[in-house]
Amino acid sequence: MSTPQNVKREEEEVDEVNSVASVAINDKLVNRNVARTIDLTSQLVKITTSITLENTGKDTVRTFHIVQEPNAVGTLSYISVKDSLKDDLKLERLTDENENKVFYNVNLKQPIGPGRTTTVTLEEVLTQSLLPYPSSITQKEKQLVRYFGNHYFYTPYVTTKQKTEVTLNSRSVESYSKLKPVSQSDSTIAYGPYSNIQPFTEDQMIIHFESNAPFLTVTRLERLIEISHWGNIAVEENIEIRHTGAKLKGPFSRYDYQRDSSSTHHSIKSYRTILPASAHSIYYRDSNGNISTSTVRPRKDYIELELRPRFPLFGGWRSSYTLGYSVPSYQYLFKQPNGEYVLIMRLIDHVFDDMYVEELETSIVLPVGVKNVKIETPYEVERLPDGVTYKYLDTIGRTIITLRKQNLVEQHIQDVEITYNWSTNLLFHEPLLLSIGLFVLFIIVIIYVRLDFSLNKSEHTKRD
Amino acid sequence: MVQAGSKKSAISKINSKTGISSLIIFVVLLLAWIAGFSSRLFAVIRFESIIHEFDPWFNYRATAYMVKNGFYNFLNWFDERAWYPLGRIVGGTVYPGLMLTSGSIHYILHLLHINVHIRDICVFLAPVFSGLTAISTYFLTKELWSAGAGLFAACFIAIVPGYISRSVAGSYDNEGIAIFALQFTYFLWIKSVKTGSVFWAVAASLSYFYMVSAWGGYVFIINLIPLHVFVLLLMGRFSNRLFTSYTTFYILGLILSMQIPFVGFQPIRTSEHMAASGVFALMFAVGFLKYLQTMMSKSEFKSLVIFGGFVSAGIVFSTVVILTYAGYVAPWSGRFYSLWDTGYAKIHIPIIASVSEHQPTTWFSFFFDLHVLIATFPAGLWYTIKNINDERVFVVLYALSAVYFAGVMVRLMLTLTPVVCILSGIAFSGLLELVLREDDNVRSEDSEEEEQSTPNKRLYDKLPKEAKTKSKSGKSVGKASAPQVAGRVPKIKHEPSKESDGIGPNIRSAVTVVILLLLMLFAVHCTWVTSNAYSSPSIVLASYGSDGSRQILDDFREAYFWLSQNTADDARVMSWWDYGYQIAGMANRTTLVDNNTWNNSHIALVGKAMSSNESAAYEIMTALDVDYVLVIFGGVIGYSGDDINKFLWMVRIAEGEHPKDIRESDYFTEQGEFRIDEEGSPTLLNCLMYKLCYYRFGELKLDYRTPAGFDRTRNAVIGNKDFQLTYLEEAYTTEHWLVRVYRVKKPDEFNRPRIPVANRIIKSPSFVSKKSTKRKKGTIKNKPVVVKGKRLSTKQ
Amino acid sequence: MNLILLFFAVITTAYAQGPTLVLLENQVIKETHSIFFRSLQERGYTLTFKIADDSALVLSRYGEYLYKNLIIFAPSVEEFGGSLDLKALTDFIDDGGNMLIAGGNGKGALTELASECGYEIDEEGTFVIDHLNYDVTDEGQHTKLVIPSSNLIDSPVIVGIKRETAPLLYQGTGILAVPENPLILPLLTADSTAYSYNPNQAIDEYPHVVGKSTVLIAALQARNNARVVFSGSLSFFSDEFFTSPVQKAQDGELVAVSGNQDVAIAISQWVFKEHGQLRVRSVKHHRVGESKPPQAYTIMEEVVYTTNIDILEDGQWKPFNANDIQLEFVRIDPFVRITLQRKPTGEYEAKFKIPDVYGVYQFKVDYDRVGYTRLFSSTQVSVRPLQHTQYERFITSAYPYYTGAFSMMLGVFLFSFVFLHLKEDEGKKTKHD
Amino acid sequence: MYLYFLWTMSGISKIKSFFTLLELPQLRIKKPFWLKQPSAMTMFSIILFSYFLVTGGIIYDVIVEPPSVGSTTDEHGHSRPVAFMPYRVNGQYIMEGLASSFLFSMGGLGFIVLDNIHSTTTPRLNRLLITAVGFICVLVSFFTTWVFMRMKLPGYLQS
Repeated sequence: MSTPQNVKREEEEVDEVNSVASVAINDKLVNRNVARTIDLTSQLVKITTSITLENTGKDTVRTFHIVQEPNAVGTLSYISVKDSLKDDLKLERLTDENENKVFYNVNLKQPIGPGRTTTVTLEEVLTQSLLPYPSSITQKEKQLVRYFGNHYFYTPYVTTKQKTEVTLNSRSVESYSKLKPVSQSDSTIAYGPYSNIQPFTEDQMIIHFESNAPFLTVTRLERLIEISHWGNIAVEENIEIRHTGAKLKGPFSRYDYQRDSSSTHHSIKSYRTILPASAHSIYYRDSNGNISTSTVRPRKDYIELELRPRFPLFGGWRSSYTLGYSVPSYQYLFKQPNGEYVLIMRLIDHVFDDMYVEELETSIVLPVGVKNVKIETPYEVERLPDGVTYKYLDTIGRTIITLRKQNLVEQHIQDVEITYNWSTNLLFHEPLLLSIGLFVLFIIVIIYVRLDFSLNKSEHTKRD
Repeated sequence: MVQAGSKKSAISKINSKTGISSLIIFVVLLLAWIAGFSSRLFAVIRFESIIHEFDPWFNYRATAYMVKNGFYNFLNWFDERAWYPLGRIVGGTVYPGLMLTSGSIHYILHLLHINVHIRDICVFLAPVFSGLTAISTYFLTKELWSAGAGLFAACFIAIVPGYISRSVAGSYDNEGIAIFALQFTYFLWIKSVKTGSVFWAVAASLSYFYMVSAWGGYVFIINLIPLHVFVLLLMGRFSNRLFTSYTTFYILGLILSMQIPFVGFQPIRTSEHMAASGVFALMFAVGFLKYLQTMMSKSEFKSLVIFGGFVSAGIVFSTVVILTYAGYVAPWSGRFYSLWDTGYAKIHIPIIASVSEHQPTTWFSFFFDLHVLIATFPAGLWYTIKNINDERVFVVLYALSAVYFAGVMVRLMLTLTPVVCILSGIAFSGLLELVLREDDNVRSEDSEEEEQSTPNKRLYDKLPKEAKTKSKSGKSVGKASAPQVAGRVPKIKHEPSKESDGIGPNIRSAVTVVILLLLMLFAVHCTWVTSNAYSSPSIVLASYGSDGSRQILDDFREAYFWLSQNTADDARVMSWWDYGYQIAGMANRTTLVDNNTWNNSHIALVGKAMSSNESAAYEIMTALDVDYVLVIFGGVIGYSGDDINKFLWMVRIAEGEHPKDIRESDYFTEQGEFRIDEEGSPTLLNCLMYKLCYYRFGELKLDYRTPAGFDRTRNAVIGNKDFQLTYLEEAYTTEHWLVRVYRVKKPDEFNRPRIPVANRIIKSPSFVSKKSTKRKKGTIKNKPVVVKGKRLSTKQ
Repeated sequence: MNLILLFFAVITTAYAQGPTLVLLENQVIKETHSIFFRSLQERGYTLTFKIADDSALVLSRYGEYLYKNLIIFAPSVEEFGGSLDLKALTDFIDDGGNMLIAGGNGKGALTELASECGYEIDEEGTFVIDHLNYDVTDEGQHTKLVIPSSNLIDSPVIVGIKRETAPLLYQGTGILAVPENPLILPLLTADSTAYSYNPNQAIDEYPHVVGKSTVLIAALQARNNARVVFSGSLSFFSDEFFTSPVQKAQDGELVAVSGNQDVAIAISQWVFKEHGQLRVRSVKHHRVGESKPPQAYTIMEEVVYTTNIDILEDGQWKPFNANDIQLEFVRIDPFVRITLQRKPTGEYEAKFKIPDVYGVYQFKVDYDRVGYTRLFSSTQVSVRPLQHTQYERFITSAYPYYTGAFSMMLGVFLFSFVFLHLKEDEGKKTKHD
Repeated sequence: MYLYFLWTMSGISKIKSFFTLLELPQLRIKKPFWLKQPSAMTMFSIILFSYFLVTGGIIYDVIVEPPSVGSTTDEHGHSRPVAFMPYRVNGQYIMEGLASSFLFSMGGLGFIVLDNIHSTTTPRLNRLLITAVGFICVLVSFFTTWVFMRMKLPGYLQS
C-alpha cells in the first residue's frame, strides 16, 4: 500500500526540522509586556498569555522561542501561538539536550525589525494540573483543589513588565501564595505587575480553592467510523469515564443525596454531548443494554444530547457507555474530479464541555476493496497497523485504519482527511451474492420437490 | 392468521388439487409461524432487546462463554464466580442443548459474516422455535387425526398463552426449545409406531436426544412412551411394529441420553427411568411368548404363561427392590417425588416450594393460559376415544398425565398446553367438518389418503376415510379466525343445497358463527394476555402515571452496573439466591448462591445470615469473605416482589438447616402475623435483612399524606426507625431504593477494643467541654505555676 | 531553647524517624524528662513540643497528618486545646499513628482515651500502693514502688532482655486491662502485694485493682498495627528515676541505678515502630516444576508456596528469621496447615498436595506474635476439578465391556449378513400369514 | 409402588394378551373387544371426571388447604362471604375452583352434544333439542367463565 510511505514522509520532515533548528536564545529579544490570564474555572488549566516582544538588537528577528515550565511538561495538552492578526504561527518542538527543557520555536509571519515590537498570543491548555486536596472527602464536604504554578511567565527572555490574573469558579479561596503586589476580588486573583524579571525565573504559585466544576476524565475513547457508500456513515463511540476529583470517603447515602438540592455538588449527575445536526438513529447503551435516562434536544445547527449515567458519579467512580449515531454520507464523503473519494470527519468529537481525554483510538472502516488510502491528520497522531474486518456477507475484507493519541482536549476537535480510490460497481457485490444464493436455494427446493426421496417408495422398488 | 383466512376463502373457491392443498398447508403454517413470532415481540417493542428474568441470564452468560471459548472449554467450565467458595462445575450441571442451539446459529451466521450479537440470537431464539413447535404440532396432529386438525392445532399453539408465557422474546430458557423437541419426538414416535420402521424410531431417539440435552423434562417423555407401550400391551395390541419401534427407540435413546454429562448414569440408576427399562424387558417377554405359542399346544402354553408370567413378574420386581435397597438404583429425586406426593415439597423441600412457579395450579391459570381450549379439550378427548387406535391411545395418555402434572405445578401448564392444542384442533375440525361438509372433494382426497393409510388403519379405522375427506373444508373455516366471519357467512348460505343429511342450514350457520365467535374471542384473549401478563422483562419495570405517561424504573441494572464498575473485580456479593444469576450476568461479580439451587446448606447459611442479628450475621459473612450485601427493597415504589416479602422463605430454609439458631415462630407476632411495624416481633425488627432494607428509611417522607418511613408495599409505618449499622455501611442505593448495596466492613475497621461506657468499671464523672468555636484553649487541671526546681511529679 | 533542641535533633538525625508531637503539661517537664527526650532526638525523631492546652493544637490538615507519633506527658490535662478532641486522637490511632501516654488519672480526655483503647485508669487521686516493695526514698505513702524486672512482659522486642535489667521505680496510678483481649499487652505489672487506692483516704471499699492484675504500663497494638502505650506514671520516664539508685526499704540491697532508662527507651523504640515491624515482601505459588502460577489449579496437584518476610531493623528491611510461621490452605476451613520451611536463601517455602476438593481456596499466612506487628497475607486461587480429557481412558476392569461391545458389533454384522441371504424365505413366510 | 404396579400388571397383561391372541382368532376380525362403545364411554367419563377435579384444583386444595369460601368485612363491619379471592391469581377458594371447573366441563360437554346432531337416526325434534342444549351449554359456560374472570381480575380484557 502507499499509506506507510505517506507516514514515513511526515516523519522525515519532522527529524529534518529538529536537525536544522536548535535552541539558540536571542538575548536581544525582550518581553516588553506580558499579560497572563490563568483560567481555573474548569478541570483544565487554560493559560492565555499575550506577549509584547521587542527587538532591541540590530538585525531583524524572524523566530523566537517559547519554553515550557518544567512542572508543566507532562501535562501540556495543547499549545498554539497567534500573532496580532489572529492567525496561527508554526510551532516546532525542540528539546535542549544539556538542560532538559522543552522549547518551541515560533516562526513569525512578519519579522520584527530592530527596535520594533510585536504582540503574540500564546494559548496553553494543561490537564491534570488541579489536584484535589484533601484527596478524599465525604459526601457532604466541599471539593477543594490546589493549583501549582509559577508567579512569573517562564521565558528565555528578560521580561520588563508582567502581570497575571487568575480566575476561579468560586469566591471561597482557602489560601493563595502571596507575592506582593497581589489582590483578590471575589473570584479572581490578580498578581503583579512585576517588573524586570530575569529569564527562567521560577517562583511557585499555590492557589488552594473550592471548585465544584465536574472533574470528569475520559480514560479511553474508542471511536469507530463505518463508511457505507449506500449513503450512510455510522459512528460509534465506546467511552470510559472516571470522576477524577476528590475520592469519595465513607458511605454513599441515597437519602442525603436526594435531600440536598444544591446544584453545586462535586458529584456528576449528567452532562451534555453535542452531535452533528444531521445525526439520526442515536443510541446510548452499555454492556447491560439501553440506558433509558437520556434526552435528545435538536438545536438549529447541532443536536444536544443530555446524557445521564446510570448512577451519579462520585470521586473515583467509573462508568462506561456506548454512544452511536448515523449521519448521511453526502456531508462528509466527497468525490474528487480525479475519481478519488475524500472522507472529511472529526478525529475526535465533543464528549462534554472542557473535556479531557486520556487516550483516543479512532478506527475508520473503509468500504470493501478500497485502494491507495492517504491520510491527512491535523496534528501528529500514532497510526497503528491497518486491520481487516468482514461484515454483511463480505467476501473481500474491509480495511480498518486505526489512529491513536493521548491527552486530548476540546481544541483537538479537528478534521481528519482520508483519500482513497474505489470502484462503484463493488456496491452491487453483496446484493448479487445474495440473489444468487437465493436462486440456488430455490432451484434445490424445486429439484427436491420434483424428485421423491421417500423411504417406502424405495422399499416398493426393492420389493418388486 | 388473518391473511391465512383470506387466503383460504380465496382458495376454497378453486377446485382442490393436491398441489393447492399442500400450498395451503404451507401458507397456513408459514402464517402461523409469523403470527406466533410477532405476538411474542411485545417486550422487545415496549422495552428493548434484552434477556428477561433470572435463569435466562445464566443461559445467556453460559452461551456467551461458549461462543467465546469454544465448546470443550464450556464443557469443562469451572465457574469460580458462582457459589463462592465452592464453585460450580457448569459443564456438568447444565443441559447444554440451549447453548449449543444458539451457539451454532451464531456460528453459521458468522460464517456468512452476518455479525449478529449473540445476545440478539438468544433473545429471539424462543419466538423462532415457537414456529417450529407449531409445525411439529401440525405433523403430530396430522398423524393422530387429520391435516385439518393439524392446522388448527398449529395455529392454536402458535398463539396460546400457556406456551407464550415461556417463549416470549427474551425469555431465553430451556422450555423455549424443549417444547419443540417434545412435540417433535412425539411426532416421530407416533410415526414409528404407525410404520414400525427402524428409520422413524431412530429419528425419534435422536430427537429424544436433543430433548434430553435441552430440558430436564425429558423424564416426561421417557415415562410417557413406555406407558403408552404398556397400555397398548394391556389392550393386547402387541405388534411387531410396536416391538421394533420401542426396542430401537429405547436402546438408542438410553445410550444417547447418557452422553449428556448432566444426565450421566441416571437413566440406569434412578427410579424415574426404571419404568422404561421394565417395559423394555416386558416387551421381550411378550415377544418371546408370542414366539412360543406358535410351537406349543394351547393348554401347556396357557399354564406356562400363567406360571412364567407370575414368576418373571416376581423376579423382576424383587430385583428392582433389591437394587433400590442396595443403592444401585436411586429413589426418586425430590422434585420428581413432589409430583406424586403433592404435600411432599411443602414439608421437606422449602427451596422448591418457595418458587412461585412450583405452586399448585388454580382454575384461574387454567383459563388464563388456555381460554376456550380448556372447554374443547374434553371434546377432543371424546373424539379420540370414540374412535381409538394405537396412536390415539398415546394422545389420551399424554392428555391425562399432562393434566395431572399441570394441576400440581403452575409451571407444568407448559406440558399441558401442546396436548390441549392438539385435542382442541381435533375437536374443532371434527365439529366443523360435520357442520359444513362438501361432498364434491371427497374424490380427490381419497387418492392421497390411500398412500399414507398403513395396514393397521385398514383394520380398525371405520371412519378415517370420511374424517380425512372433511378435514379440508374443516380447517378451511377453522383458519378463518375472528375477522373473517363476514367473508364466511354467504358461503355457508348456499351450502345446504349441496348437503344431504338432516342438519338445517340455520343450525349450521349458527354453529359456524358460534365457533368463529369463540375463535375470535380466543385470539383477542391471547393477545391481551400476552401483552399484559407475559411481556415484561422483570429487570426493567415500567410504571404508568395518571396521565398515561410511562416511566421506566431501571434500578436493577443501575445497581448491577454500579457493582460492575465500582467494586473490586473479585468482590463477593451476598444476596438472596434469586438474584445470583443476574449479579453474575450483569455485574460480573462473585456470588455466594444463585438460582441453580444445588447446595441447600449453602443457601441456608445465607438465609441464616439474613435472618440473624447484625453481629451474628457478621461472623457468617466474614467466614464467607463477603464484601458486599445486596438486598431488594420495594417499599418506596410499592414493588411487591422484594426481599421482605420473600423473607419468611429465607427463615424457613435457614431453619431447615439450623433449627437451633433460627426459629420461624420468632418472626411472627403473638397473633402469629408477619408485621414490620411496631407490633412486629423484635427478632424481625433487628434481623439483618430488616436493617438493610430499612436503613435510613425511617427519615424518608414519601409524600405529604403518609408519615415518614411509610412502607408502600406493606402499607405500614416501619417499626424500627432510627438505627445505625455497626458492621456494614451503605455502599450504594438506587434511585428508587429498589436495590440497596452495603459494604461489609473489614475487621481492621474495628481497630481498637473500645470499652463502651456502659461496662466500664470505673465510672469517671463525665467531662463537659469548655471549648467553643471562639475559645480553642484546652484545660489543664490545677495548671501549675511553674516554680523551678519544685518536683512536679508529687503534684499528681 | 525549644528551637535549639529541634535544631540539634535535625543535625543528629542518623535516619529520619517520623515527626513527633510532644504534648506537655508545662515547659518544666521538658527539663525533668530531658534524658528521655534526648534519646529520642538522638534516634532521629523531630520533636515538636507543645503545651497540652495550646489553642493552636492540630494533628492533621486537609486529611494529611502532620505527625507520625504522639507523646502525651500531660497527666492532669482535662481537655486538649485546638482541634485535638477525643475523636481526633482516636482517628489518629485508626489511621496508624502511634502514641505514648504517661500518667494522668482523673476525669477528662486521658481517661476517655484510655478506655477507647481498651483499658481503664483507676480513679482520680489513686496510686498503686505496696507496703512491702517500696523504695527507701519513698515519702511514707509507700507509692514509690520498686518493681522487679521479672514483672515485665516476656517479650524482648518490647522491653529488652528482662534478666539484665535492674529493678524499676514506679510511682503512679494503676491500670485495669481486659486480660482476655489479645490486642492489649500488660507491659509491666505490680507485685502481688500491691493494690491501687487513694493514699490519702481510709480504705473503705475494695480497690478496683489488686495484686498482679494491677497493670502499670499497658500497651495496645491495634488491628492496623498502630501502637499505643499507656504508663500510669509519668515519673517513670523522668531523669530522676532514670538515674536514681534503687533500694527496697525492707531487705534492701542497693542497686546503683534503676532499670527505668533501658526499659523506657526500649518501650519508646517499640511504640514508635523501631522494633518488631514485619512485612511480607513477596508471595509466589506455582505447581511443582513450574515457575508461573497457573490461572487455576487442578485437584490433587503438588503445589509450591514461597514467601519472603522482612523485619525492620535500623530503618531498613532485613529478612526475618523464625521457624514457627505456618501456612494454611483455606476454603472456609483450613484443608492444609503446614509450617513454612526457611530456605538458606532467606525465603520461606512450603510444598503440599492440593486436596481432592474443588473450589476457591486461599493461601493464608497469619503470624501474630507478641511484640511483632500482625503478619497477614492471603492469596486467592481457584482449584478446578479434572477436565474431561484428564480422566483415564482404558480401565482394566472395563475390558469385559469393551469385548462385549465389539463382539456385539461383529454379531450384528453376521446377523445382517445371514438375514440378507435368507430374505426370500422370510418374504414367503410373510405371504403365508 | 409405581414399579410394583407396573410389574404385576405386566403379569396380567401376559395372560390377557395371550387370551386375545390365542382364543378364537377369527372373532377378532368380526368384533374386536376394544371397540365396545360403553367401555370407551366409561373411560371417557372417568377421564372427564378427573379432569373436572384437577381443573377444580383438588391438588391445590390438598396442598394449600384453603377455606371453602372466604369472608371479608365490609365498611359497616359485618363480615360477609366472598366467593372469589380477587387479584390473587395463585390463590382460590375451594368453591370457586369447583364452580369454574364445572363450567369448563359443561362447555366441553356442550361441544360433545353438538357433535351428535348429525346422527341421522334421531328424529328432528330431538336433534333440535340436542342442538339447543349444546348451544346453551357452550355459551353459558363460556360467558359465565368470562364473568368469573372479571371478578377475579377486574382489568380483564381492558386497556
